Amino acid sequence: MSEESDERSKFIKAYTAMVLSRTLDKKIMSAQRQGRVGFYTPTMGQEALQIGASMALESDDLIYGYYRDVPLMLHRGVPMENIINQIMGNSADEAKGRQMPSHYTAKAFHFMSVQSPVATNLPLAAGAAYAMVYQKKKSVVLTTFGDGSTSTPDFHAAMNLAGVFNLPVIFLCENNGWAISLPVEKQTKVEIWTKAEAYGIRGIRVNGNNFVETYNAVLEAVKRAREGKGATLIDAISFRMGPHSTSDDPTKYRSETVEEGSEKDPLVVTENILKGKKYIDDKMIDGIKTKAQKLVDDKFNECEKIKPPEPMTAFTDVYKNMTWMLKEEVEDIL
Amino acid sequence: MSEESDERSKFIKAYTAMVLSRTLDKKIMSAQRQGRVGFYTPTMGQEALQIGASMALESDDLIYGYYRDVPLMLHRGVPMENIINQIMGNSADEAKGRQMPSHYTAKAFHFMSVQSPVATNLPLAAGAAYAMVYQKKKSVVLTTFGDGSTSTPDFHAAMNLAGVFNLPVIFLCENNGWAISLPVEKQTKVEIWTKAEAYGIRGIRVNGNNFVETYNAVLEAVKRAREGKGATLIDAISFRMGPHSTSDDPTKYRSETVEEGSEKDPLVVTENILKGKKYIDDKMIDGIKTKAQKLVDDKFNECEKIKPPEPMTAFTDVYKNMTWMLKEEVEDIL
Amino acid sequence: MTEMNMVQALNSTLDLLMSKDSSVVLLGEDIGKDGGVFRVTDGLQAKYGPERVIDTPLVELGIVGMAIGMAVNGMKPIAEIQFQDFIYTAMDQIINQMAKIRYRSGGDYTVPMVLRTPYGGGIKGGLYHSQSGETYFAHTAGLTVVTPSNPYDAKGLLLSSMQLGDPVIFLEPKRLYRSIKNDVPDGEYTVPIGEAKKIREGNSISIITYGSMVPTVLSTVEKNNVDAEIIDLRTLLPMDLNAIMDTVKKTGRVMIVHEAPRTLGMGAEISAIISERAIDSLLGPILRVTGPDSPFPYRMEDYYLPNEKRIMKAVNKLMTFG
Amino acid sequence: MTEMNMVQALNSTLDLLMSKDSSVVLLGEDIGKDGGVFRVTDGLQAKYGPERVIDTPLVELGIVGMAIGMAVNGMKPIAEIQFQDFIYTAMDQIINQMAKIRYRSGGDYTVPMVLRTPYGGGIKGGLYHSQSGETYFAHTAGLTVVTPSNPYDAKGLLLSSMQLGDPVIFLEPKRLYRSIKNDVPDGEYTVPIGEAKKIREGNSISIITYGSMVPTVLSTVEKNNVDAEIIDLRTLLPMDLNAIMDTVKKTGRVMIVHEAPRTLGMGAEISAIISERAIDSLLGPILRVTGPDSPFPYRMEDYYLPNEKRIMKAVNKLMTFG
Ligand SMILES: Cc1ncc(C[n+]2csc(CCOP(=O)(O)OP(=O)(O)O)c2C)c(N)n1
Ligand SMILES: Cc1ncc(C[n+]2csc(CCOP(=O)(O)OP(=O)(O)O)c2C)c(N)n1
Ligand SMILES: [Mg+2]
Ligand SMILES: [Mg+2]
Repeated sequence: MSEESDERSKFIKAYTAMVLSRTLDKKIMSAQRQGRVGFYTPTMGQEALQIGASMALESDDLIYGYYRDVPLMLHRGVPMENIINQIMGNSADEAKGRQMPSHYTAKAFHFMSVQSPVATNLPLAAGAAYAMVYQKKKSVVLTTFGDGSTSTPDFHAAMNLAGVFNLPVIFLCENNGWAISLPVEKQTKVEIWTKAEAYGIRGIRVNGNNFVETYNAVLEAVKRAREGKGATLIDAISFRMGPHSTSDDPTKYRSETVEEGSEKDPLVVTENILKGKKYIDDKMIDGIKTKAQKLVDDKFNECEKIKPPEPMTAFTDVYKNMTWMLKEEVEDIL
Repeated sequence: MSEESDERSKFIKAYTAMVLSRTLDKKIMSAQRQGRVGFYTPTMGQEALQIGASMALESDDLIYGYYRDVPLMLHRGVPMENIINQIMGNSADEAKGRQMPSHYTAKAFHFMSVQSPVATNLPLAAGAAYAMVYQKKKSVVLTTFGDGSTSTPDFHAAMNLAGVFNLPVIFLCENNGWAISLPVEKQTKVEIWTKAEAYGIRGIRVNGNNFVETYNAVLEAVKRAREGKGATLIDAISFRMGPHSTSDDPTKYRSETVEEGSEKDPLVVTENILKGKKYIDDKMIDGIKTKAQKLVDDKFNECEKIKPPEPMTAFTDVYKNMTWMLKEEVEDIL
Repeated sequence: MTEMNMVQALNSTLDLLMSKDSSVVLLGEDIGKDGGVFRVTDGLQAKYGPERVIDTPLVELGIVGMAIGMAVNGMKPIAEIQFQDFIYTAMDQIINQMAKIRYRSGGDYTVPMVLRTPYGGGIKGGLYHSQSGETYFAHTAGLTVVTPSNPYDAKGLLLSSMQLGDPVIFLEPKRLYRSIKNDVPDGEYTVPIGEAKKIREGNSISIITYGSMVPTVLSTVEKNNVDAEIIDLRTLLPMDLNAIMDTVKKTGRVMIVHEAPRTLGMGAEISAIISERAIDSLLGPILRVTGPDSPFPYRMEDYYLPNEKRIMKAVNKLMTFG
Repeated sequence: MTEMNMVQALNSTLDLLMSKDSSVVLLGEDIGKDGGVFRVTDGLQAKYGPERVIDTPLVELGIVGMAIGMAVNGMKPIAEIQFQDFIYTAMDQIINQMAKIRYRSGGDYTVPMVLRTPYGGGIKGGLYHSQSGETYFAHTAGLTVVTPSNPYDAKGLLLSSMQLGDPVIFLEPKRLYRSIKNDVPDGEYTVPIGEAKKIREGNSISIITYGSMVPTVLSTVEKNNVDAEIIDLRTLLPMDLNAIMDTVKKTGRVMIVHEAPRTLGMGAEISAIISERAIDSLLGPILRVTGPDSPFPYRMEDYYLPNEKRIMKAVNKLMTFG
């Protein structure tokens, strides 16, 4: 395959994942308003940077992600059912319906299960990276988090550990400008990429709405990490097009937003890039969108029919072997 | 008083406090070896930077210090008995014999009681600074900690809060090069003063063995803080001349040390500065040292005679009013 | 008197406290413009300004640590942790600073502050938005721990907490935020710290509970016509010893209901207090109906929370014991 | 068989584990060249190198978080927290990550690791070098909590912990580090997790204890010729229900001794377990001899720790009850 057609297929794959993700996002948001889904943290606005990042990874690289990483997962090949089943918390959910929506797990894709306390995945990513080096594996670790998460203890700990132990981690800050209602300017006085210097690791800023730019930045970071040159903090500037979550009312604190379909929408940015390269035209776009809509609708309907988990699954996997207390308690409950 | 004689008396006061502190330090160390004291973290090597800092403060500025701040306390005017009584944990101890040695409290001097978990005083210092601004007081807050403490969650939290809220805090890192057995090079990849940038606050490095340099740096930081220009991180480079504590055996991990009386000893550095300015001569030095030795010996002997706290004091001040549980427990104990 | 829910009661009490005393400030994540994710601080930043209703960066230990520093220096901060599940990042500040400053400074320094946080399940929050971690606080000497079960107590306990002079962990059962309305007096009053409330007289059995489980226990008892005395503890540290002893001696049959996990939940301490000093009065075992010793599940949360069925099973076991 | 103290037993067990399995690594503050402030890791960095005996920066949550990340990825880390008092800065990693990963990932990811830490008083450590915080861990589903009271058990429990496949909080009673010697087998053996040990037969009274208080209880009982059965729990989560029930049914008189504060200490749970299911067997109250509900004092530490006098007071109260 020629280099150009190689790029073309990569880019189309990226765009397709982006459309799929956007379509799914909107589907879940509307299903939530209809009471068919309990909760959700939309990803609209952050698609390009995530997919750019995913493009730069090998399939055995590890991901310690966060609750907005649907585009990344889809691009990586995680089946859409995995995501929908998690959101439904049904019996087909990889994590057995235990976690709140948006807390994904996809072990086959080396996507670690997501926790709620923000940035607490970062020290784990450092440990995972240590393990890769120790085991002489070539895998690197990508870990994602928001701008607000840079204020946490765990960010500080992980960045310093990555510096001191020269670990193959890519810290991808999905800087959407907000931590719920707090704008990033009130979160910290400086630009986030500059924080890398405090730990002796490399820091860069990219336009996160441009998947190519993000891809190149992450690729470079991955290369360095694999070569033993240590960690990189990537400050990928994007924006949160939607509310923080389905429980959030952004009109309380925020006036400007980015409209879907506007020039700033990363999907439009991506379309323009692909059109500029003549990789795609309006007809193809329509085709991709129509296909995506059908896929999402079908999958959603399928997954919605899956029955809830057995009650018992609420109480297994606490340990390898259930404690006598829990056995007793479960007997009382069921 | 002329400017010169003003400086002279300030410098002599500084030197006198330094000698006093060194003398006391050695007294306690030897008393510990004799079993007359339970534990101690010596301050040898960090006198100049602490006294330089103290010189720059007003009496109503607040101090959120750490377990090595004896020179600072002595210079500030905290009676030596306060320190010795704390170390003895006797009935005259301001904190009633409750804390391990080296955990001082001196409320009249706005010296907050010292905790053990390192750097956890820093967020309190940020809160104290917020209170000063809020109450329209002119006081600033000085908080001290070691180089190792910069890796903690609390350092990160406090620095960022100080940046975001533009707080009048001076973060004085008493960089003695070691955190018990870990050299600062393994603690973090960068020079500590550069970490200030990650929070949008001012960072500087000073030679902490030179009290004049430290004084000037802290003075400037205090001035800025009082003028509403925010916080400063001062990386005061010094060294730990002694062991980490009386429980520590530095021969396990460390080869070079700074000998007492060598050119690098901050006491000698200070003598040379004062001699250079003709503020002091060998005879005066002898006089100051002799007086210090007598004072330390006398105070130590006096304090050693003070009886231990009443057992009951182990259990008061948990709350304003003792809980019924504790009353019951104390009855059983006593 | 105004009829209000717990969110309204808390909101108006914060307003009252701030209007009376300028040393009262609020701090936390999203408490300003946003008014808090549960709207407890709604409108207060607009009224009192960003210096008094402080939106902090995302760092719980910073929120707690800053509040301590304020409290030590003449202010009366009320800090919010958005969900109790996220409080553990501030645990060292709570256990080693907040709880120990009065003691370790020989009484020189005190920490008059309130740390509010919503806790408990029933809102489909899964593992990380449903925890009932009261044990972690109630085991920590130096703290005072309260939890209201209704709007009236919420206001009264908050006003008392602010007068205490020591740090208070104020646990708000988020499931009851909007589900119960009370007549709440407009002015000041207190619900004394350390005093439980007998919310139902009864002779055959004593049910000791608190916070989020109070309505469940009450409705179960009424629906099933159980002759039960119900004690709402309201303060978890220190507990009301007399209230517990009185009811135990009266009925001789005791059960405890809470949604926190059983092992070392509050029920353990209540049980131990009783069998230490009133073993003679007991006509049966001391039973606990609690959350199980597992994390909190999302989809199956109804199985986690104590319910009528489980409470009645215990009631029946106790009543037929012997 | 070699006679050794607990520090030696732990040190040689770590050596054994590392020599057998290259996925075993140690991490913590000052554990390398310095050999740990209590010398438990002495000599191991020299033997296995700095990649396997890792001196970390001063950040407990980083130590725990990194260890979790390693454990999830095929390694078997043994992390050290220098003093249990400092573990609270890592509490969120412990409660919300370490304890919940198996559950929240549907069993996909597991955390086979050991978190060692010295705890307890008796070394003149004051507020911050003496705490017994076992409740904070034993209340947390997903964790396993063990504490040895002698060198033999220390080795056996550490070997078992490493085979468990789930995270273990390994609490080392620092007061006993060097004060007791045992014959310790040179090779591998296990002390099963969840099994208590009856360390003395007796008929009149049962004393349940663990860790640091075991020698005090034993010597008190022997010195005073009490016909007491003594149970050393060894595992605090999950406790050995059968061992507790057997002794309660045998003697009918129970007391619990630990140095952690009384309120919600382990004694509360033990007491509750008993009065839930063996109230009929009891001939008296269930008594607790524990540390008081206060921080740990420096100069007056002898007043804090349970001692012969207090244990005998409770024994006598129990024996004369009725
Ligand atoms: C430790 C912790 N504190 C508070 C929260 C509640 N919370 C959930 S998301 C969020 C904002 C996170 O902002 P950011 O890191 O920028 O990520 P974003 O949601 O914008 O993608 C907050 C405060 C949490 N999950 N964890
Ligand atoms: C949170 C915490 N972890 C561990 C310790 C144990 N400890 C006491 S002092 C110390 C080293 C501190 O080094 P540094 O901050 O450089 O201060 P220094 O002692 O060198 O003045 C350690 C690890 C502690 N006190 N607090
Ligand atoms: Mg954000
Ligand atoms: Mg140091």
